[in-house]
Parts: sequence; C-alpha cells; structure tokens
Amino acid sequence: EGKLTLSSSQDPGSWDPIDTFLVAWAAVSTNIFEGLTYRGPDMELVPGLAESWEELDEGKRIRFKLRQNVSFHNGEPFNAEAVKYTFDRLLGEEGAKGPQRSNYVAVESVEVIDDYTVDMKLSTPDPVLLTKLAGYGAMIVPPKYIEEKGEDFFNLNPVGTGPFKFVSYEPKVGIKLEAFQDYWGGAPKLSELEYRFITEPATAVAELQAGRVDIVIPPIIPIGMIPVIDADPNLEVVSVPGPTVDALRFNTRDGITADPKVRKAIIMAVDRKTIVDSILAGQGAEIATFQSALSFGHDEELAPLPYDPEASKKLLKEAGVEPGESLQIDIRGNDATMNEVAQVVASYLQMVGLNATIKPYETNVLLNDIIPQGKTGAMFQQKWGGWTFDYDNTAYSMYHSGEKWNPYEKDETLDKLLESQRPLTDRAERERILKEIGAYVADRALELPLYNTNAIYGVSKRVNNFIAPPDNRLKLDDVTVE
Amino acid sequence: MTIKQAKPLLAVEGLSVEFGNSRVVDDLSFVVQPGKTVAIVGESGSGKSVTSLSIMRLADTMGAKFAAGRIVFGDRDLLKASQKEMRTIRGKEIAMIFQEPMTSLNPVFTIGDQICEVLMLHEKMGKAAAMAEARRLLDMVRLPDSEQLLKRYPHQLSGGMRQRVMIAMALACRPMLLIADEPTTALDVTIQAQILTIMRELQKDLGMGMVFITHDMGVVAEMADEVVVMWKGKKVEQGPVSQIFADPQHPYTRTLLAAVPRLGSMTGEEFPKRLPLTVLENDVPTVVGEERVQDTARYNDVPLLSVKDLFVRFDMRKTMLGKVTHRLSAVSKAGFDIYPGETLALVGESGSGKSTIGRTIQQLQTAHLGEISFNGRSYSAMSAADRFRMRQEVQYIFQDPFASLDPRKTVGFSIAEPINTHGLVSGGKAVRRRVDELLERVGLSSAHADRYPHEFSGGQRQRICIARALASDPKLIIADEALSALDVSIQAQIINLFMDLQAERGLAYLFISHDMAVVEKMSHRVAVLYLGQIMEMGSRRQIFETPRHAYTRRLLSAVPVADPSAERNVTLMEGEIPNPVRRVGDEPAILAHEEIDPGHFVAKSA
Amino acid sequence: MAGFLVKRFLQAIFVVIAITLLVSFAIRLTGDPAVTMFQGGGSMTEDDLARIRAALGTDKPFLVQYSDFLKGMLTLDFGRSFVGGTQVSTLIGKAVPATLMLAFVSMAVSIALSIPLGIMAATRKGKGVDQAIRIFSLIGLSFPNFWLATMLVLLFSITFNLLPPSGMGGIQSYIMPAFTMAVILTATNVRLVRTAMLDTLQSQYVMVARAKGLSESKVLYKHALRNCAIPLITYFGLQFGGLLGGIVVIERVFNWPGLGTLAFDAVAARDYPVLQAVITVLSLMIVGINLLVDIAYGLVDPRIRTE
Amino acid sequence: MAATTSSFRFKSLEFILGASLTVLICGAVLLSDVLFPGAEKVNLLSRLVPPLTDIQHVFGTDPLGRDVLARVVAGGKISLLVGFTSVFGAVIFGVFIGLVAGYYRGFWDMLLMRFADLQLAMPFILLAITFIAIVGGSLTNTIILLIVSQWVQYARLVRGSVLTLREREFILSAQAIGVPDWRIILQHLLPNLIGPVIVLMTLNVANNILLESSLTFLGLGVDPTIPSWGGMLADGRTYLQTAWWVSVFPGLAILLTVLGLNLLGDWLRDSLDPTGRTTG
Ligand SMILES: Nc1ncnc2c1ncn2[C@@H]1O[C@H](COP(=O)(O)OP(=O)(O)OP(=O)(O)O)[C@@H](O)[C@H]1O
Ligand SMILES: Nc1ncnc2c1ncn2[C@@H]1O[C@H](COP(=O)(O)OP(=O)(O)OP(=O)(O)O)[C@@H](O)[C@H]1O
Ligand SMILES: [Mg+2]
Ligand SMILES: [Mg+2]
Ligand code: NI
Repeated sequence: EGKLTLSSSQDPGSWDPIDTFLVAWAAVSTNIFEGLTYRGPDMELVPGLAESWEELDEGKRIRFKLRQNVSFHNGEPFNAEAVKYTFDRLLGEEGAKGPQRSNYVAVESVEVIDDYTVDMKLSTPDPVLLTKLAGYGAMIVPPKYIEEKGEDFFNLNPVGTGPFKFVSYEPKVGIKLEAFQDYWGGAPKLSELEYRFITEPATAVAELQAGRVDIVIPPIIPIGMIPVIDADPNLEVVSVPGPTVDALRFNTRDGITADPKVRKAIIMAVDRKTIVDSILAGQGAEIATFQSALSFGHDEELAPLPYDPEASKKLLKEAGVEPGESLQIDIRGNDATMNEVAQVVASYLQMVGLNATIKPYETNVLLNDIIPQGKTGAMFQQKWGGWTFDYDNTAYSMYHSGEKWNPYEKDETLDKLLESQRPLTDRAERERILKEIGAYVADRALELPLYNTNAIYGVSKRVNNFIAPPDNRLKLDDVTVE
Repeated sequence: MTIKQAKPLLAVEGLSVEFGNSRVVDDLSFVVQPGKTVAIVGESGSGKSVTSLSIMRLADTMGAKFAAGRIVFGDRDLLKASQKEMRTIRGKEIAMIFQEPMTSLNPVFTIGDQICEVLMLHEKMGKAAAMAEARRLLDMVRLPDSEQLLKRYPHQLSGGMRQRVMIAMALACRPMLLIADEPTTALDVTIQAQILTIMRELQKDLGMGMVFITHDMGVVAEMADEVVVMWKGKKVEQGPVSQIFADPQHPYTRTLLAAVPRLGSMTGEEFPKRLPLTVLENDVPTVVGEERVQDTARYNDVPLLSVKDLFVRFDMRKTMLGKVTHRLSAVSKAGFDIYPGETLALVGESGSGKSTIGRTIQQLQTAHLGEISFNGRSYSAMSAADRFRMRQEVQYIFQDPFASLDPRKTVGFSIAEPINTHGLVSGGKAVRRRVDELLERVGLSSAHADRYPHEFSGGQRQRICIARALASDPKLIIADEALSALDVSIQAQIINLFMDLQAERGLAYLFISHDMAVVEKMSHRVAVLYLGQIMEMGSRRQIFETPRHAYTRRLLSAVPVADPSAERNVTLMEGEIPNPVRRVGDEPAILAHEEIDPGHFVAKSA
Repeated sequence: MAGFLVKRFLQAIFVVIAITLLVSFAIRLTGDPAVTMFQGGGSMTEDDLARIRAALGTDKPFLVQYSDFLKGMLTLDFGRSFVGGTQVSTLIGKAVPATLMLAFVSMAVSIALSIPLGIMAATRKGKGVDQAIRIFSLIGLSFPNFWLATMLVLLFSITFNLLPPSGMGGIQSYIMPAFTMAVILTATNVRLVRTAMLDTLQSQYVMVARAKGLSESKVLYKHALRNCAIPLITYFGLQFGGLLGGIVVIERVFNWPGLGTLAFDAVAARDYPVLQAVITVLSLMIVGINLLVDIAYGLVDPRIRTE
Repeated sequence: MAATTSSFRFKSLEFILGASLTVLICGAVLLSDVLFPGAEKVNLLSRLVPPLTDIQHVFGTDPLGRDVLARVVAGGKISLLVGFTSVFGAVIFGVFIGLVAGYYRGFWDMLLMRFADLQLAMPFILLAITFIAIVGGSLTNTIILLIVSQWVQYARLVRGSVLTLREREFILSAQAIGVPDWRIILQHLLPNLIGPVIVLMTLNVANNILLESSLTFLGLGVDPTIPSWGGMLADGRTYLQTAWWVSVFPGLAILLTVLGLNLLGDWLRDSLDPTGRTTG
C-alpha cells in the first residue's frame, strides 16, 4: 500500500524496449517489463520469465523453458509466441530503427518448440547473451497488443509482465504506474509508483528535501550535495559501486603522449587516491583498468601505477620532455565532477613540469566529432557505463582498431586478444583473456585510469526494503513506504 | 480711485526668481483685480513667462528658485503651497495659455482627449458631455470641422490651430484667473479679434482676472486695464493703460512704444522702407540708423523661386483596406514668383496653408501636384548636389522655434550647423566667431552659445532660429511667423537686419506673417491666402491701399490699433466655419484669377 | 493596414523558411543523432549507424530532408521525435502553453513592478528612493537566475515548506519561477523606465498637463509614460520573445515542461524534427510579437506611420 | 566662470563613486598576478574552508582548495574582458543597424528587421552550440557569439526610438539645412535616444559575464582552470547549501562592477541630457 515517488534524470521519450540505451528507461521499465533472465541488485543472473535454460550445439542454441501462468498487464497470456514475437520484432524491421538491436545480433532466430519452450539459435556463441537477455531490448512484449494498437501507441502506453502496470505518461513530466495485482511473483507491496523527470541536480535534491520525492535515482546527485542529504534527518544517502568508469585517454599517435614513458609518467604524476577521497568524497574507487570491480574480467591483482611524482619526473626526463611542455585535456563540458577532477589533474601535472590546459566540449560534439575524428588534445575524457558489467563491452569499443572510440591506437596484438575472447563460452578462459587485455592495456598505458564512481541514491527514510541496484534497474515490488 | 478697491485676486509681491545663480525676475510686484486685465509687456527674455510659470508654481520643475517674495492668490501664498495644493488650483482657478503651442500639446493624444481631460477633472463631466463641451469650445475659437478635429493629433494642425486649442483648453473650466502668455502670436488678425472678444466676454461674465502677456501693443491697447512694463527682469513702469500709452515715463517704455509698427504708416510709399530705430543708449532712447527706401527687388531677373499650381493634400480618413475617403486640401493651385531681393509676404487666415507652402518649398512636404523651381530649375530636374546646394540657399525658419531646435545641442552648435554642413567658414575658431557675430546681430550675446534651448525665453529661441537661418548665407529665407514672438523693439531691429541683408546681398524673403503692420513695413508684394488658395496678390501698395477681395479687407479692418482711446470696430465673423476636409471626389472649387491692375490679381468669387 | 499585414505575412514566411533552413543545416554540422542514441553504453558499428540513419531519414540529402520538413509543415505535421518517436506536435502542443503562461505571468509581474518603481525613481531622481531602487535592481542582475531560483527554493520550499520546489501545477507552482524571472526582468526594466521617463519629464507638455491641475499620477502615467513608451514597448517585446526561447535555466531549475527545456533536450540529442518545430513555432511567435510591437508604435505615437 | 561646451561634470557624486569603483575593480584585476600570485593553486587538503577562519583565506576556499579571494580578483580578467568587449561590439553593431533601419525605413528597415526576427527566433543555446561547433571555441569566438546574439536588442531599441524622433521638427529642420544623413543620425538622433541604450549596455555587462559561464556549461572552450566570475558562480552551484561563499563572492564582484558601471552610465546619461538643468 502506498505511493512511492521517484525522480529520474531523463525522459527516454519512448517506453518501447528496443528504442533506447538510456538507464533512465531501465529505471522505470524494470518494473513494467521482464526478460527471460533477470539480474537483481546482487548482479547474479537468475531466471526471469524463463524458468530454466540450457545451452545446446556448443553454445549456438539455447533452449528456454518458460514460466507458466504469466500474463501481460492487458490480460494477454505470456507464452512462446510472445518470446518469438519479441525477438522477431527486435531483429526485424522495427528493431532496425532502434539502437538495441546491435546488442542481439548474435541471435539468428527464435523457434517455438511448444507453448512454453523456445529455442534461440545463435550465429556465433555469445557469452554475454544471457546477461543481455536480462536487459533492455530483450524485454518480452505483448504481441497482440502491439499488433492491435500499433507501434506508436505502444511507445507511449507500454504493457509488459512486470509487477507494475502503466497508468499514464506525460512527456518531459513523468510517468505513473500502479500495482499489477496478477503479477506472477505476487502483487507488489506498493499500490502506486510515480516517476518524475527532473534534470537539475539541485532541483532533485530540493524535491527530496521537501518530501515530494522519495528516491532520487542516479546519476544526478552531485558529490557536493551529499552532505546536504546527510544532514537531513529524514533522508539518507545510499550508494553502491556502479558500472560507470572514468579515464583520461591518451593520444597515443602524436605528440609527447605517443611515448609510453611519458604516458606512464603522467599516470604516476596524478594522485588518484586523493582525488577519489576528496573530490569524490570517497564515493568511488580507484581503478587499474577501464572497468568497475563488479565487471567480468576485473583483475583484483592488477594494481594501478603508484602515485610517484619523483619517478614521473625521471621518466619524463628520460623521454626527453622539457619542463613546461604543454598538453591539452578534452572533457565533457557539462560533467561537473570531471571538471573538478581535470583541474586537479592539471595541477598535479603542473608539479611535474607539464602545463595542462583543459578544453571543455559540448558532449555531442566531443563524442561525434572530436574523438572519432582524432581531433583531441593529448588527453581526453572517456566515460563508460557498461551496463552488462562485462569488460568486453568496454574493451572492444575502446581498444579494437577502427572502433569509433579508438581513434589512435592500432595494435594487432590487442586486436587479436579482443577478438579471441568474443566467441568463447568457457567463462574461465574468457575471464583469463579479459584480464590479459586489462594487463596489456595497463602496461601500454593507453589511458590514465581514474575511478569507478558509485551510484548515489538519495532516499527518504520513509522508504523501507529498498536495495539500491548498481545499474539503476530498480525493481520495486518489495519496497514499502510508511 | 482706490477707495472701493476690492480684495485683489492676485498679488505678486517682491517676487524674485533665479535659475542657478542668475536672477531672471527681480523684485516684481503687481496686483490683478477680479474682472480686470493686467498686461505685461516688455523685452524678450525679461522674465514674463517665468513670472507666469512662477504663479502656477510650474517654474519649480524647470529648476527655478524663488529667492524672495510672495504670490498671494485669494488668501494663500502660492509660493508656500505644496504641489498637491497647487493641483487643486491649477486648471480650475488659475489657467494658463502657454507661449509655445507646438511643444505644449502632448503629441500622442488627440485634441479631444486633451481638452476633455480638464473638463472631466474639474467639471466632473462624463466623457460624452465633455466631448460635446469640447466641441463647443472648438467652435467658439472658430476651429473648423470641430467634430473631426477632436480626433486629430497636434501635429496635424497648423500653428494657429494649436494655439486656439490651447486657448480652448485654458478657458474650458472658466478659471478665476487666466494667464495668457502670448496667446495670439500665431493667429491672423481676424481670428485674433474674435478670440480677444471671447476673452473679454468671459471676463465680464465671470469676473475673471487676466494676466495678459503680449508684445503686440495693439492688443495691449485693446485688452488691458493696467500695464506692467518689464525690462531686464525688473518692472520698470506700471500704470493704467491709457497713461502708459499717453505718457510713458521710463525710457524703455518710450523706446518700446516708438518701435510699434502702425498700419497705414506707409501709405503712399511704393517700396518698403528701412526706418531708423529707437534704442536705449545709456538709458536714453536714441534714434540710430538710416532711413532707406528698400528698392532691392530685381524683377528683371529670372525669379529666384517660382511656384506653379501647387497642390498639397493630406489624407485624413481611410477605409480598412487603405483606400482614402477624406482629404484635407491644404494648398490648392497656389502659384507665385519671388524675385531676387524681393520680399513676398504671405498672409492669410490661420490654417490656410501658409506653413504648408513654406514646408513644401523646403522639401519637407511632398506636393501632390505642381512645380517648384529655384533659380529657373525645377526641383524634379535637380541632381542631389543641386538639392544640397539649395538647402544652403533656401532657409526655413520654423513657426515653432522650440520644436525646431535639438534639445540636446547647445544653440551654438545649432547655429554652427549650417556653417559646418556647407563648409562656409573653416576652422573651429572662425566658426565660433561667426556664431558669436550672428548671435549679436539678433540681439543675443556670445555667452548664449553654450546654453541649451530650454534655457531661453520664447523670443530668444526665435532669434536663435533666425540666426541659424542667416548662418548659411542663403538667397531665400522662408520666415514662418519668424518675428511673432519678439517684442516690438527687437522686432524692429530684426526687420532692419533683414532689410540690410536684402540690400547688401539681394536676399529674398517669403515672409509668412499675421502682423499686417509688419507686412506693410517689410514687403514688396503680398499674397493673401484663404483656404489654401490665393485670394489676392499684388504689390504692397495695391493690397494695403486698394484691397479688392472681401477677405483682404476684413483682414485689414481687424488689425488692432495701438491706441487705447481708439474706437474698436470689430466685425465678428459668424456662421459656418469653412471646412478644408472633404470627401475624395468632392474637391474644392478652384477659383480663377483676374488681373485688375498690372500685377494685382484677385480671385473671382465662385 | 490590410496591405501592411499582407506584406508582413509574406515576410514572416520568408523569416520562417530562412531560419529553419539555417538551423536545420547548421545543427546537422554539429553531431549525428544516430551516434547520440548509442550514448549510455551501446557499442556501435558503422552498420548500426547506417541502419538508424536510414530509419530516421538522416541519410537522405539535406535538401530532401528539408523539403520533407516543409511539406510536413504545410499539413501541420512536424514529424516524430528522434528520441522515442513521439509526435512532435504533441510535444510542442504541451510545451508552448507551458512556456507562454510562464512568460506571460513573469512579464506581467515585471511590468506591473517596474513601471511604478521606474517612475518613482525618475521623479525622485537622486533622492534616497531612487538610489535604493537602482541598487536593489542591480542585485537582481548580479546573481544568475539559477542562484536566485535556488535561494527561493531553499527558503520557500525547504525552510518554510510553502511552495512546491518544482513542477508545473496549480497557481502555487507559478509563484517561484515567475517571481525569479520577474526579478531579473524587473532589474533591467526599472532602470529603463526610469531613463525613458527622465527623457520626457522635462517636456513642455508635461508642464502643461500639470498646469491643467491633473493629478501627479495622471501626469506621469498618462502624459509622460505614453510619450516614452516606444523604447519600453520595444524592450518588453524583445524580452517577451527572449523569454519564449531562452528560459532554459529557469525551466530546468523549476522542472517546467516548456519550450526551453524541449529545445535544450532536442539540441542535446540532436533531435532535428523537434528542433525544427521549436524553431518554427518560436520564429512565428517572434515575428508575431514584433509585428504587434510595430503596430503598437503607431497606436502609441500617431506620428509614426506604419509602413 | 567661463562656460565650457562640455556638459560633463566630473564633480558629481555619481561620477566619483562610479569611477572609483570601476577603477578600483579594474586595477585590482589587472594587478591580480602581483597581488595574488598562484591563484590557481589547487590544494586538496584545504577544501571549502569557510571565510574568516583562516587568515590566508579571508574569503574561504573553493572545492579544490583554492583561495576564493585570489580567484575572484583573478577572475575579473576574463569576465571583464568578455563583458566589456561583447557589449561594446553589440552596441556598435546594433545601434548602427537600428539607426539605419529606423531612419531610412522602407526596404532597409524591412530587411534588417527581418534579420532581427531571425536572430531573435534563434535560442541562445542553439546559436551557441552550432556557432561554436562550426567555428571552434575560443575567447574571441565567445565574444563574437555574444555580439551576434545581442546586437538585436540594441538595434530594435534604437530603431523604435528613431521612428518617433525622425518625425520631430528639429530633425526636419536639420534636414532642411542640408545636414547630411550621417550627421543627423550621429549628432541629432543618437544623443536623443542614447539614454535607454546606456542603461541596457551597463546592465548587459553583468548579463554577459554570467552568460560566459553558461557557455562553458554548454561546452564552449574556455579552460575551467582560468577563473572567471561566471564560472565560479556556476561551480558554486552545487555548494549553495553547504558552502555559500564559493558563489556569493564572485556574485558580489559582479554586483560591484555593475554598480560602478551603472553609476557611470547614469552620470553619462545625465551629462548627455541637458534638459532640466541650468548651464552655469
Ligand atoms: N501633417 C498634417 N496632417 C494633416 N493635416 C495637416 C498636416 N499639416 C497641416 N495640416 C492641415 O493643413 C492645413 C494648413 O496648415 P498650415 O500649417 O499650412 O496652416 P498655416 O496657414 O500655416 O496656419 P497658421 O497660421 O495657423 O500656422 C490645416 O488645416 C492643417 O490642419
Ligand atoms: N530653464 C531655464 N534655465 C535658465 N535660464 C532660463 C530658463 N528659462 C528661462 N531662462 C532665462 O530667463 C529669462 C526670462 O525668460 P522668460 O521666458 O521669462 O522671458 P520672456 O519675458 O517670456 O521672453 P519672451 O518674450 O522672449 O518669451 C531669459 O533670459 C531666459 O534666458
Ligand atoms: Mg516668454
Ligand atoms: Mg503656420
Ligand atoms: Ni503678433
């Protein structure tokens, strides 16, 4: 019983699972839609709409046993047809219009074996596929509903099998859900959910303080405002390590940073621990590779290069870099934290005799033009969400030659390593290769790894049973309010 | 005679007014009895307007300081009254007619609005009643088409029409005291006579006291009971009107009276005449200057300016689609020549199109039809360079001096402007010298060059405009009521200046004036305008000695005589006031002209 | 008048076409919506991008895209948002009234405040009141609107819990955003009114109006104000136009679902259809406002002829 | 005392206060390198020190431990440069266009005013992003951008006033004399309409100082290590509830600057307006 109000930082515009990559979509839709698999806040993959599955044909076919007696919010039954319909749609014409499809290209087709059994045929084995089935584009949609009402209607009036059903949506304002009494997992404890789209951090916090919002979903609360929430007796900050990692990538092709020695010198010149402790107020962790500790492929053993300005200076000298040499750091102009971090980095570099200037860009310009075209300064900000929590997702885009986010580095060894792990279904082997990639990249010092930030939730104390998920995918069926 | 002296309506006692540290009114005293008129005459810039504004307590807003004195109205000292108290007095108990009608009317409100406002305020009338009353007032001051006029804006009226609006506004609430600051300067004599009669009647009916400021001694003779003569900020003489005219005591009063132009004084003369001038030298009136026959017109040359069949019309009403339905024909088929060295006077009823003709010649107004040529060349055939030259050679003195001076520029700048524009004198110092010289020629001093227009009196501003016109060394000056705000002695001085320049340089004038005596004194030929058409045109002598057209005769008979003992024979004009606004298609009939004597043209009545 | 309106209408069409052409072209130089769509963690290949571009229609030559847009506009169909595919007309239909209302209320409040204050300052030039008004007005300017807004929220929503900190709803929700904007507008307007009034207060007709015995307020508000109304009308018009297109910050701080937010988000996502529609609507409104201003000139001052 | 043609009275209180304030601020800003060397020095050990608790940081420190006072003083460099130049540029450009459009009316008026419409219909963020994306971000471009986005205000303001002024008789009389158009425009129209322009100008300096920071937010290439008032205010945004001093001091700096400018502006306006005053 009761109503929970949440603030989300963005309006995804459409509730259709195949249209978007935005976490803001997932923050809402996890309550509406479900996939064959499910990954909760503990990051463990568990059965979702599929009760079980088995890998056949050396990983090229997966057979799912579906949950029975599940129905969509509109009363339509959930069955193998719905699964087939979902994937046909995703991989067909409709899916071609959206970005999600690219995640599921490994799926060749879905075959209905019987009402509650489907086979998923893969063109190549995809070790991450089961994880992907827990999210976004693979959410099971109601075939009849979509066929009857049309795609446009579905965009704005989503229907799924999840614990809450859609009530109303007002673009740029919010979306309202209500408890789905017939949910297979039992009716949720809350009767109503309201998400409000609030883009402005201070506003979100103010709403929280005013008691008009119960949970502020990340990423919005700025580090600087954490003390405000902490100081409020009715509120608390809940933070969990998230998937988001930040690094300053080097231009490894031209200029002084073409020399790995210089790159290492730069890394050693920056005291990342202090940055995490002070600028991030501890809401993050130092990283050695461009992934979070939760990520598959993360290597506990691999330690980041130490902070050692003296060694740094020495390296620079060896590399023949004169004191006073200047370099430019490109960042996203609207990233307040990075803004501060970059300034601190610049001041650390100053101490080893490098003159760093910072150039903020509008995000799109940076992502569309500056990085892909290789027009960056000596260092540039890379930020990655990696919702699959799998190093491959990041590493491939970052380091494989020809990828958009990798304008400079062409390294055959690295390319081979990246390619070799992709079809492997042997988790251990894959993990080994991923770790090797991590170590290789760290050794080559392709980037200055900074930190993995926490997902910071602001939560009212009237909310109970709330477990903060690291990936924003809040499923609120167990939550209660006072 | 002071036995049954009632309590005076207004008593000014020892009033001194200062601007900054210059005292412009010094120890002035006079009283106004109910039903009586005190005329204040005096030198231009002697503080007349400042005095009236002080009575209204409006001089405060101009930055005036009352150094001493009292102004007792009823039993209140107005100088001690707050602005709030003054508001209940202004408009209702004391009304004022301002000197400069152009700048006194609010340009963005209709005439009707501005008159109704007082009525609604003080007489508590409703809008409709006020409008009806306003109409009656406009009819009373003989404005044509009063109903439509109420909806018009000040800039659409002629100078005299505006002045009559001001008068109507001031009389609207039947005040106990009326301060009239040069109320008739822009009016032709026939209308002036009419207005003066109305004022007198109101005075009789209401027992209204009047402070009447004027430079026109004829008007003084006609209106005043008492006369106060001011000079250099001081009262120099005061007395009953007959006494002042018969037996002036102060030398300044004597010079003033000596300078009064008298209609008919030139009878028998073929040409205008430059007359010697009585000026005050060391407080003694002395006659200076020569007498000279002004035979300067060169009729054998090509006319300097030739106006043929000029029509000027204003669109008055339009349909939604922009089609004109009503037009005002301001000028209809007017034509005349001006020869080098000649003065052509243009006289006529207020609103008859005199200023419009002048403005059209100066290319400030586009003609509907007709041709104007200067020096034998038609305007339409002129190149840009020729036009530019023409703007040096033809100068226009606007009827309203205040409005025609840039409020943000010193008058020195304004006078220097034509010099600089046309490169007549080079070098800053030389220009400045020329400006000083011009200022002195019009009776001001070089120190005035650094002041701004609002710091001058009406007559001073008019002289500044004259100086500016002279600055460009023109061949033709269009003087639109250019002397009307000047006291007679300065006026005489300027007339002589004009004549001297004419003699020296062959300057020609188009002299627009309502003052028949001055016209008689100055002009070679005279054109009489009525409702946009020339009624009669001929040499000075022909017009003044053998006027043929009825309108001309009426004009001459209405001129007030500067002699309080003279009989007044005012023939009031009555009946319909002719309306210049007509439907499109219903154009006014164009009258044909007849040459009854060589050079003497008269319109045949339709 | 009718001819004038027709002329202005034709000019308006020209303006709308010119600006949409310009904006559509320029924005396409600054980023690709297809790439933007992968923000948030998707790995993309050129194939993916090409596929999405085809779906969005951004693979067609620019002029084809533009003429499609024009054709759509003739049937009042602005197309679909690139983000989520909502009908653009739905988005615009919600945002325009929200912004208009807010802009209108703020303008009204600001004018209602600034005219009396400005006149008060002008008539008491140099006195304490004048100084106070002038200095106070500067405070409104020296701190950015978000600063002011946040302060108000802290005070009225959090400390006193009187007003909702954000969102559009009842009258209450208008108070803070409108007030914030009004404060900033008023800062400029007060001084503008003051200056304009100073220019007219010395005129002779003001003196004549006083000579009529009119109350000071009539003299000031009727006679003087109307004579200095031209710059004020001009500036109010500019401000109003500016409010329609430029109140992003206020809209964001108060989470107001208006045109500014819509435009901002559309720019950020390179959502061309929304952007083009916003620009079209905005330019129509601006042209309309400026037309009204020009007509107002003629009404306020009869000497100005509407051409 | 000999009258001078100049009506600028340098003894007025407004002038003295305004000028000294402006000179003081500009002076401090120019000397910032000498007064506070190393203003950009980051010190993560002394973050967000409140004002008046540490003699070394009278105004406290910012989130990166830099001295707020030093940064406020140094921040004036960019802020004042951007504020002044952009306003002057926009004024010169806008006033010129407004004068031409209003005075000549007809075709030019139509053309220029439709350009104004175009400009006005372009939201600032959009203009900023496209402009900078196309020409690249730099201080000069930022200034050009501000000029481009603001000339319209002046142009329309001026044009409106010209429309009434040009019907006034003193303009006609200048035309009658043959005064060339450009002189009428500069010597008669301009002084008579400059009042509101001065007001807008002095106020827009503040506005542009603030706008400069919103540009950074949009990603225009101004280095955040270089302090600017607007930038500091923007940075202080998240600290409004916990560390007010981070944003209040730069705000006060802007306040004092516009105060000085406005006093000067009022004085200038009064100097240019002789009406209602007696020349000695
Ligand atoms: N701009 C205008 N719009 C409409 N009518 C006008 C305009 N200017 C002048 N008129 C009309 O033209 C007629 C002639 O005006 P004009 O100023 O030429 O008269 P005038 O002979 O100079 O009169 P006065 O002696 O009173 O100055 C008047 O009826 C006046 O109302
Ligand atoms: N605002 C002002 N500031 C300074 N001096 C002024 C101001 N107004 C008028 N004066 C001066 O005061 C004196 C008296 O002016 P006033 O207007 O009373 O003259 P007047 O007698 O009405 O003259 P006229 O017949 O020419 O109108 C003049 O010398 C004039 O220059
Ligand atoms: Mg006078
Ligand atoms: Mg006239
Ligand atoms: Ni006279």
